[in-house]
Amino acid sequence: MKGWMSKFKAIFALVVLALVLSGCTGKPFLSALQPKGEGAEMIYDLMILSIIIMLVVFVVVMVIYTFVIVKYRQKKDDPDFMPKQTEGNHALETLWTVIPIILLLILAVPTVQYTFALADTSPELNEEGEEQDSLWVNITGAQYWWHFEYQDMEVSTSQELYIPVDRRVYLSMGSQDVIHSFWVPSIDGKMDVNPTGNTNEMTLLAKEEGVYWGKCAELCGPSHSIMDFKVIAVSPGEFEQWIKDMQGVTGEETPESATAQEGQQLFQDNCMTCHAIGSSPNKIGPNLTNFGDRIKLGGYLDYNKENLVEWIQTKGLGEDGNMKPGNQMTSAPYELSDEEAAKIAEYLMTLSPSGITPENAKDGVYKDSDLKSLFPKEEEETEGQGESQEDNKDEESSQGSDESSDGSNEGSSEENNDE
Amino acid sequence: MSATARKAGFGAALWDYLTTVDHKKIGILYLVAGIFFFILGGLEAMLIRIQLISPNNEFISAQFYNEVLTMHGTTMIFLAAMPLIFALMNAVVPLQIGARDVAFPFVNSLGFWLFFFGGVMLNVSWFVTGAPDAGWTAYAPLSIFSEGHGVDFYAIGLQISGFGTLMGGINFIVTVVNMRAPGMTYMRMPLFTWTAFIASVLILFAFPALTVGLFMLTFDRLFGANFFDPAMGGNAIIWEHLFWIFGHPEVYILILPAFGVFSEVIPTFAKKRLFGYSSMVFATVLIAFLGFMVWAHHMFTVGLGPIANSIFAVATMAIAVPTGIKIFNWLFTLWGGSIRLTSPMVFALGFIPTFTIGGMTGVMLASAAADFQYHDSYFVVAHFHYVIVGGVVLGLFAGIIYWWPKMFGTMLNEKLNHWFFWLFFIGFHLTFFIQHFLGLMGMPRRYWKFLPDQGLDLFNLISTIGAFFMAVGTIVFLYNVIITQVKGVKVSGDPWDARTLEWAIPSPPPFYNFKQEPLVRGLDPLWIEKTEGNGKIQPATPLGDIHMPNNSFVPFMMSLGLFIAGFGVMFQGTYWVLAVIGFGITAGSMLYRSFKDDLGYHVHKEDLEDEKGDGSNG
Amino acid sequence: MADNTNSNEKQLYYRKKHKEEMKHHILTFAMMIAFTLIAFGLVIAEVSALFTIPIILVLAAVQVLFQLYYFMHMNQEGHEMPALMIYSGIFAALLTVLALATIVWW
Amino acid sequence: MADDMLKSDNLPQNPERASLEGRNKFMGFWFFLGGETVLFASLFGTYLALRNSPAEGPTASEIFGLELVFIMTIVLLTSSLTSVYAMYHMKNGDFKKMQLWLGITVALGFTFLGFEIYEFYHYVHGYHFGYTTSAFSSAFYTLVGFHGGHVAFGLAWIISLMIRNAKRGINLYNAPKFYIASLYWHFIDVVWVFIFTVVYLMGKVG
Ligand code: HEA
Ligand code: HEA
Ligand SMILES: [Cu+2]
Repeated sequence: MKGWMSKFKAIFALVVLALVLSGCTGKPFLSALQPKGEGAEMIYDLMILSIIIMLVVFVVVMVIYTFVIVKYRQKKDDPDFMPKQTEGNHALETLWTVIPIILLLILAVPTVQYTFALADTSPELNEEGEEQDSLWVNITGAQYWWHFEYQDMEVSTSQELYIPVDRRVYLSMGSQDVIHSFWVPSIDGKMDVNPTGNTNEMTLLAKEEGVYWGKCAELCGPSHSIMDFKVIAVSPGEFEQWIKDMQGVTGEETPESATAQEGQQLFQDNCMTCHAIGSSPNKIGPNLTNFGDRIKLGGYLDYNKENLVEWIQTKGLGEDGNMKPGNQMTSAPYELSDEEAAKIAEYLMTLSPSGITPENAKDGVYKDSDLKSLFPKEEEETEGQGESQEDNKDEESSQGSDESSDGSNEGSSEENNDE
Repeated sequence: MSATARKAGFGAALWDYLTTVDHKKIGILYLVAGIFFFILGGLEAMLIRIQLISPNNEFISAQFYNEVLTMHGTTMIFLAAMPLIFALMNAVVPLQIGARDVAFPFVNSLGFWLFFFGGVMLNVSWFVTGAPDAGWTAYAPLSIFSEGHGVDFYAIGLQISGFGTLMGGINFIVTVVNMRAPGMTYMRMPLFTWTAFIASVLILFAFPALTVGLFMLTFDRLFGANFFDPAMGGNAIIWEHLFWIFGHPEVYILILPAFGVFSEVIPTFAKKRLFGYSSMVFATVLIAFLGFMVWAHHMFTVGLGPIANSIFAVATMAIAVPTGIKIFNWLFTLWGGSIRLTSPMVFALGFIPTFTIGGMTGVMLASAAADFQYHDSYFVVAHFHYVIVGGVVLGLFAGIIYWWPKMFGTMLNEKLNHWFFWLFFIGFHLTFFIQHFLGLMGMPRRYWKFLPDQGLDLFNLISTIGAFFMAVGTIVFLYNVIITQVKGVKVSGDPWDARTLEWAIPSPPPFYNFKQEPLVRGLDPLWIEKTEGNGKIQPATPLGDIHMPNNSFVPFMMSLGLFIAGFGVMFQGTYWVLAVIGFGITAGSMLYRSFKDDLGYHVHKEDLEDEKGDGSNG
Repeated sequence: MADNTNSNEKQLYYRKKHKEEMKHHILTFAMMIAFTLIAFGLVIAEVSALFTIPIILVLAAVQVLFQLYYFMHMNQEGHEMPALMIYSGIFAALLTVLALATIVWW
Repeated sequence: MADDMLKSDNLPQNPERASLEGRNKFMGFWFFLGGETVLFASLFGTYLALRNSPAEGPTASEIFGLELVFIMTIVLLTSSLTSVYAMYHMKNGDFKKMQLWLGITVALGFTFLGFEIYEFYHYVHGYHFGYTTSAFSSAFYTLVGFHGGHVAFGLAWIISLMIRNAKRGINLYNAPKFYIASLYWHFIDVVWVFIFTVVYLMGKVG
């Protein structure tokens, strides 16, 4: 089977190339048609196999179809032509029963294989055949954000999941409210995130460093379509560094600038019932430990202070605000004045405990214009203008984390590999 | 003066339709209601497509989008496709088997009014606290936490219309089992009757699961039960199972009668008998049987585990085999025929490649591992519109156009029908073909908006443009209907030179259908008489009195009662009064019905002899 | 409907036949009571669950067949279609129960 | 012919299936029962899925008492037999006896229903086991309650048939109605057989 499979694959690669040229395969950080992970690659193979089978079927049907329509139209000169009233034909009927069965078997066998393979969450074995320690992350879905907790590591974060590249990460998923579904199309297929009682497990293995876009794929309320998250695949060394940096955070660190300090006070008075900084089990709202490193705000908005202030002040629940419709973030923040919100925003944007930021991961996959959409922050900086750029600088220097300023320079991941 | 006369005429006609138990008139009721809801659902689809015309669009709000999306799916499936299928079944099945009417004319009318009031109930939600917003699948616990009364309207509205459907289903099974004319053996039944029969069987066994699911949803939301609430030990997955145990057979309930339509249209216009009749029947039964064992293919990503996923994957794929048998049988019916490209035929020919694509993407979805990528993405949206619009809707329109002369005695304009077809067909492929790619490129379904710079802009735009083509096509059809009925040119009983029994009587048929029970001498009885006999169906019985059921207003009242009661149950508090009143009306109507003998009346032999025409067509 | 001359004889014949049937019915009833007793007995005697559950399920199934075939006359002619539909219903029912009882929690 | 339908002498062997209307009712009702099978299966399935989810409330083995259930079972089984008796007399054209046995059936039905209400009352007040207590309680009351609702509906049905036809005896018009009502009653019994087995006995066994 492998032999002819590869031949077909070659042909198909050409077809795919043609599609790429015509823009039919989407963006590399989002598209299932440009697999960058173990699961996505397996599934891609299966897709191609099935498409080939379907094309065979379709061609057969279309050939007969075109032939009969062209050939057997009523003749103008002989409208009374009486066709033979055929009852059927056993040989033919057997033929089109048996051939589809064979085609389906060809599809069914790898389907079953892959279904089992993708469901396998047993620990990996090393060369001696011993079980290795697995990296487990607990994922909690909530309306409308994602909580990530690294098991036995005392590290929690939300919205942006850091994983080491080329290592299988084990995910254990549950929801604290309705059903969500965890989907990073370019790395792997999706898995539902069920409420209590039905915990799901899956593995995630990214083959290239990079930032990958994740989507919630199960209708979960008004903000379903903007419940985006990212998976940031970094080198194993960077990953370890990141974990270390994250473990160091207590939430009590004082930021440098005075406004940020005021912001911190306000944050602690108003926001801590729902949000946490530093390792914590999931709360009502997202964990903000490394909020300063986020690529997107609220999962999907451009990361800048204006948006953040608006976010803090927008009502979600009960109102039709289009920024975060149906969002549960409610109560206290709405008594905040513009100034106070701005201070909190200022503080939050300083939260950057680690030099390992999404920027480090960028040169895995995206070298083209995709960068722009992913990193508006950086775009502004390279163009050397805008307030938010200053905010960024501020935040980075005030945090005093040595690597973070590197993070804003293109292609500097190399330098950050200091284990 | 003439105005008052017309008014009285209108009032009488209205009363006639409110009380009718005649299958032909009930068919027309279903048709009108179905087309109304189809336009409503279509307008909702247009809202969806306009919202998705460009990235970050804020044409409608997120909450409203979810309501529109839910109502689009629910309306199209339950209030447009189902009743249109019932419209054709009512108009055609009794005629095709040479029956006087359906087995339970009273229940038939009850079925319609239940469906109708259920549909109205669902749509009342727009004006009261907002429409349901949890998707047509109403997955718990989202549907339980959903605020307002939207989901209550969904649960109670569908419950009421579901009862109607169930009754309709039983009615048609009994009709086919008990009321076939002499000589009409099972294996001589036209395929449309066969598929209507099998679809009814599916209704019988699929709808109870929905009934129970909806009851539990209602109890959870309104009476504090805990079926789906994880905090109280409930389990949301139960809803998914119950919904799909119903939901998957439901899609075959929709498609099988469409298959039936094509199996009538293709032989008629290819001037050939259906190729492989018995394997067509066999395939229909097999699809129905397998259809009950595959529901979990909608739940591959739920986490049922690889064993369950594999079993359901393979079972699902198996359905491609009987369906393939059908496709090839149609192709070989065309083979060697003499094809006339009338508008129903064009719809049938448009259906074949379209449905094949939809079926093929279905098989791709059935590949469980690969479905981890496809699931809940626009790939699925593309799949089911290919099978539903490309299969069911094309089938319904083919059937409506084909049987229009039989139902109304007039002929739709062929040229306009062709325009309708091409606009709709091209628009359809523009809208949905491209959605396969959108899905694979990472666009999940049920998304109120998509973001810029994700490579999704162009295809969404094209898709929206396609939808406008479909809308224009539909408008052409509506225009056609109106001018045809205004002109009102009458046609003969057999305008298409067709093959089956229904074409042997005048169009529209007299209210008692066949004057004498027809004698069926084989498959395609009219064709047999045309080629081997004198072109007329022979009677099986001498002319005698005809027993007819009485009209009744009771079905309307029973349904109205449930409709009113629904509001009481929903709003509770002082509104419980409504529940008491409503259930009172329903129970009272039922008692009235059972205490008053309804023996029907007779059309006398002498009157029949006076009638013009001999009940068969020359 | 029935021919008048023969009707009395027929009536008598049918009565006899009905009596015969009634005897079966009473026998059936006795068996059903017995099965019920056994089922309750097993549970009250606290015989191991592994043994009890299959047995009481089988007893229930047999009771149901008794009801269907004797009390509801499915053994008489003219019941082919009802039997077909009941068995189809039982098939769908078994699938439903099986699924809900096994693949809902994991 | 219409008037023939109301004559009550000279009934054929199977009066319930002698007319087309009767045959239709007979068939249609059987098919309906096929659908009811799936309806109850869905309820049973749900119950099986939730029977071990008592949340904070009591569990099955804590509350179920077998004595009452046993009596209820016997009552309902007996009512099945008495309704067979009623049909026996219908086929023999003996209207009075049919009414008598139907009356007994109804009485047994009410007894059953009374016990059931008592049982529910007892659970709610004795064990604080209400409808909203837990997923298990909801599933239990819904399944058993649906059955109870069927019993209640069956009683109303049979009683109205008895009253309506009290003065006119059996004929081709009402024989099918009586017959399908008795089919319905048997079906209720069929469901109960599974309820006492799956809910109560299996609940006790654990
Ligand atoms: C009329 C409606 C209809 C029909 C007929 C079908 C037909 C089929 N459907 Fe579809 N389906 C839907 C309506 C329908 N579906 C809807 C509405 C949904 C989404 C619901 C929701 O989530 O909202 C859905 C979703 C859906 C899913 C779930 C996807 C997901 O959510 O992840 C799957 C997965 O297996 C599936 C499979 C199939 C298959 C295998 C068939 C088969 O029956 C198709 C068989 C036909 C052919 C294969 C073509 C002809 C055959 C040949 C020419 C022979 C040779 C072919 C081969 C060898 C391949 N469908
Ligand atoms: C029978 C079923 C059916 C039919 C016919 C259709 C028809 C159409 N559907 Fe629908 N669709 C569903 C069933 C159906 N759909 C279901 C079940 C869902 C899933 C819902 C869910 O997720 O819960 C869905 C979801 C769905 C989506 C996905 C939404 C999302 O996931 O966010 C989209 C998006 O493009 C869409 C589009 C369309 C379009 C453009 C049509 C077109 O074919 C419609 C064409 C018809 C018209 C355009 C009629 C318009 C008529 C007029 C305008 C006449 C003017 C008026 C007068 C003259 C008075 N549908
Ligand atoms: Cu399906």
